[in-house]
Amino acid sequence: MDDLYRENIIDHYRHPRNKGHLEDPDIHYHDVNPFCGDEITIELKLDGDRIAKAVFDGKGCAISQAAASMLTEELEGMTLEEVKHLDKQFILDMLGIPIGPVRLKCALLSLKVLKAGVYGLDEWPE
Amino acid sequence: MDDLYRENIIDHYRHPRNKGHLEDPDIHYHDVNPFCGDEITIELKLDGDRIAKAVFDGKGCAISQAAASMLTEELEGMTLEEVKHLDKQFILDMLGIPIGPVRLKCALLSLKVLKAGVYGLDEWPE
Amino acid sequence: MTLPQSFKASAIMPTVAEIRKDFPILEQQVHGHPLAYLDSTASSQKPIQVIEAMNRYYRTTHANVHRGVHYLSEAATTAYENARLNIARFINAPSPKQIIYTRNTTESLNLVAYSWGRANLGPGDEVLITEMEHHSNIVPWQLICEITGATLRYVPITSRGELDMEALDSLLTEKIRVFAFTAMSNVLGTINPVEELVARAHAVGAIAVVDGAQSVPHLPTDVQAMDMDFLAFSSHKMLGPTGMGILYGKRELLEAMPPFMGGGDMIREVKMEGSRWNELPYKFEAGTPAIAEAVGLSAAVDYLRGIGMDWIADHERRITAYAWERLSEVEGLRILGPGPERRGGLISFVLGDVHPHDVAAILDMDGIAVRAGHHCAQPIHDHYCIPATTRASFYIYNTEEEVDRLVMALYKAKAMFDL
Amino acid sequence: MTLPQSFKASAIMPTVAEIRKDFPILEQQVHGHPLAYLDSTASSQKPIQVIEAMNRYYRTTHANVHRGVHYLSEAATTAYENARLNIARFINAPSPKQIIYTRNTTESLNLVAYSWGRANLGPGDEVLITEMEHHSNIVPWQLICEITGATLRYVPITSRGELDMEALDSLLTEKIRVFAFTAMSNVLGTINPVEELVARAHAVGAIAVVDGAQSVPHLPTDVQAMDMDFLAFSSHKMLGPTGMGILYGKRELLEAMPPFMGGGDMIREVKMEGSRWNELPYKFEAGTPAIAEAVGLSAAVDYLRGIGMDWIADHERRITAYAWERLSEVEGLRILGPGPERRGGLISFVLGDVHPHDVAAILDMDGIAVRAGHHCAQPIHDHYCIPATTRASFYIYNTEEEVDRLVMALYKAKAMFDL
Ligand SMILES: Cc1ncc(COP(=O)(O)O)c(C=O)c1O
Ligand SMILES: Cc1ncc(COP(=O)(O)O)c(C=O)c1O
Repeated sequence: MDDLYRENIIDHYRHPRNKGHLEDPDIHYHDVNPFCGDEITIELKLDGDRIAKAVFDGKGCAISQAAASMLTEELEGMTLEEVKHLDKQFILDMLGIPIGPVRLKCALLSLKVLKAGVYGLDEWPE
Repeated sequence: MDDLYRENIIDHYRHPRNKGHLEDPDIHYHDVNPFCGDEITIELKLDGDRIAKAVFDGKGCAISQAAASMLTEELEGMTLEEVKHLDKQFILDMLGIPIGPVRLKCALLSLKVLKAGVYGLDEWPE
Repeated sequence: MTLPQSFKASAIMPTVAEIRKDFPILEQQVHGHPLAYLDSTASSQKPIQVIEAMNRYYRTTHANVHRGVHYLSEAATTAYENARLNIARFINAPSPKQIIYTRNTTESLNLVAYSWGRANLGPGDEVLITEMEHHSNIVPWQLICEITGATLRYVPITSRGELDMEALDSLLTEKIRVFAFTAMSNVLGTINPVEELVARAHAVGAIAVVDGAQSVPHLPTDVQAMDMDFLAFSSHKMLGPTGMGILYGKRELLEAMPPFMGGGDMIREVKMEGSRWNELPYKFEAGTPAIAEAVGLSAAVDYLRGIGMDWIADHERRITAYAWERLSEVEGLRILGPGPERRGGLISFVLGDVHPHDVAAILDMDGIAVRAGHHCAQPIHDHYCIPATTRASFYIYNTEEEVDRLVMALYKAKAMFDL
Repeated sequence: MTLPQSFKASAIMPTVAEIRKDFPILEQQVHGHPLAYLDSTASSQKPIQVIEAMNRYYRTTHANVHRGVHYLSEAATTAYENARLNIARFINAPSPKQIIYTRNTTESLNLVAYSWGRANLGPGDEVLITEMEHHSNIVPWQLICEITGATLRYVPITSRGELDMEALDSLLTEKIRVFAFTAMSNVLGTINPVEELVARAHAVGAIAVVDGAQSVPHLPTDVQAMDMDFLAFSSHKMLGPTGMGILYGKRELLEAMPPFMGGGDMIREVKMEGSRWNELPYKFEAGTPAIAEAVGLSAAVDYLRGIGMDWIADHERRITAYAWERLSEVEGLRILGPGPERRGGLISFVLGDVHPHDVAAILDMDGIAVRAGHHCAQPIHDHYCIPATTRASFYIYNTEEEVDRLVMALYKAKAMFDL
């Protein structure tokens, strides 16, 4: 149990970083996990092909929301090319907890939304 | 095996009675057993509400064709009211052999066609 | 019709302890705790009598049905059709011909919407459903309204989580051709007044389609007494196997409907120029059916009958009342839907601002299986402006001790989220 | 992927005697004779490995899939999705997303006809099928042509019971939008040149829909090598349970198709105003699926893989060649379809003027199970101007000794009918 809800996950869930909206985002994408209804919106402000600012908004479980919060922290300064190479393992390492097959979709939702927004690939990251 | 194909069944199958068509039948009905494709046509010539002449035509197994042949022999002289009361047991007694649930439909096909022709009831006799 | 093993000898009231012996899966440990399976509304577990009936079928009886004259095929056909008769009797259908085998409730409802709907709906017509429907009783009607040009309307619910009967009155006009509603909500637990709703539909000349997915497993059902036009339910929610559902329909309605799918067994004659349909129920059963599953559902029906639907309804009322009381004591926990006296054996709730998935995941660590999510009923969640709920549901094998464990684990979840 | 018990240790070629030990039903006596099951084309028997996989699933793993976060639901979801992956690999599908679970071949073909057909067919378009199709690959196309105004055409067959390739050439015009054909006839036994037929369809811009009900259980299948657009097959004919079928489709075709049935799991969002579809394969899987059946089919696929599809095709060729020879010696017996070198493991025949039902009933008295009737393929019987045939079919567990018994019993039937 302690494994599943480590303190930093509860912390990101209770005190999300970069939550909100941008005035005039360059990239904006929203999606829903059809199996549970969790929602994530991601907005990016670019500086060339580099991410200047990343924010999210959403509703859902601690896993999906904490993952989105953590992800936005990682994104600042990344290039769009680098975003393409983010994968499932990146998210799992970031969360640092074991995740079963169903909740995996919660964990990956923000990355899915990010990739769909950045280069239109509407797929669960592998 | 002898039980299933008694001599009189083979005899009626090989030498069907009343097989053919009438010039100008009063009642004429055709149907198919959807589960096996057996076909029976029954034609009746009436004298008032009494059956003056009954013939059949058809294709199918020994059970369905012998039953039709035997049935036409029984019909002559019967009233249409009497036809209404003919049931499954009547056919089984007439054939005199045990019949499993699937081939029962073969045995009953001619009676079904007869009843549909006489009073429009499109049902397997009970 | 054999009674479940355990009760044959005694012929007295079953006890939950006896019943549990028939469910091998319940003996399991999950994350080091005994499994408390509180998710039967999603799918029930199966007693050994059902598992063994299918096992026996495959080991001794299997062949394709209907078209074979050999021994096994006749035996399989007999087993398959006897199952239909047994299921017909269970809901008091006038004839087994009115029992159509489908995959699940969802397919049963699609069959009605497509086949009856396409033949009977057009622009100007209205279809009435309710805000508390499962997606399976919403989406088929959305699709068929789009195809036919009919209009879809929803009966709203009251703050108590019951159908708004006054709103129903004004919605139920002569334009309504079909009123489709659930007999029991899988989120609110609300037991709807089926007889009255059917009568109101009939009063304006509409047919009544009843989603019995949650009622048939838990309450006595009499399609004739309730005068339903169609009733849909699933085997897997009533102790039977997956892959099997039932559509009951009134004879004259089924007779008049065009077929749904085309293929083997549903036709009387296939010529290259066209085909003639087979009689009921085969007209609606295309291709090789779920034979072993029919045998399994029949064994499930025997089992339910052996326990008695009245005992089942009573047991669930008792345990739900207890759970209601215990859950009401948990501060910050909000129960959706009507009070315990008007509901079936399930309770959906929200625990403060903890997301239901997190609640369910935390309960799971203590071996307690509950559902979390929108339970395929988004509109009712939209109504309450919540994305999801946690749902604990009860069936014949559940105990008050399991309810106690549920409550204890909820306190743990609260602590973890500083609630 | 576990190998069938019997072959794990040895890792040498299986023998039929070893295989038969896995099929408890074959040990049976019928009317005082050992059962000779020569009816696998209608439905195959199941090895204990398949029966036990489902048994185990219900005793240890069952819960509803996809929407649950508790232990059992995750375990059931994993089992269910691993089965999909295993089935995808068995036919070399690029991705498990392209494997849609249905009830049977019939539903798979209806899904394509309704969903792809409604979106892509209209007046002036033509649908091409063949004269040797099963009703399941005829009636759905008749229905969809009626709905859309498209025209249905049939490829005739030659006197040898093969597709008339010249006629095909002239029929395959640019008007043809879809060419649907069986990979193997369930009456003639004809194995059609799938790759060539697919290529010809593609050459005129049509899609190729392959009815694999008889090929997938008996021959190696590679959907990519053969470039099929859609492939339909049934679990119950390939050692798996009833109530389960598969539709494989090319990704871009499936993506572009509207859903077939509406309900739980096939939607992404349901609002009262309308719905958004889920991704593949869930878009086409409405309601609680046949979970145990997926697990069972996966075990069947393991079993087939363990034996090897090449061994199976070889074994059937051998036994069919033997049966062909023995049956050809029976005076007055006429075999339909091509010679043994071009056919799968079945032989349909007519015995003088004895009706096939009578033949089958007489064989049954000796414990020999064969099919009689039109085998849901009336047009091909109309072509030969016969109402029905008797069909003996062979699978992994059949022996030459059973063929000998078949021939002996046919002589008895001849005697009984004075032939
Ligand atoms: C060639 C062919 N197509 C389709 C089918 C239909 O299969 P099912 O009844 O499993 O839907 C069969 C089964 O007899 C068949 O042999
Ligand atoms: C009220 C209600 N209707 C319909 C369904 C759909 O049942 P199935 O998934 O078996 O088709 C359910 C199952 O969750 C339900 O609770």
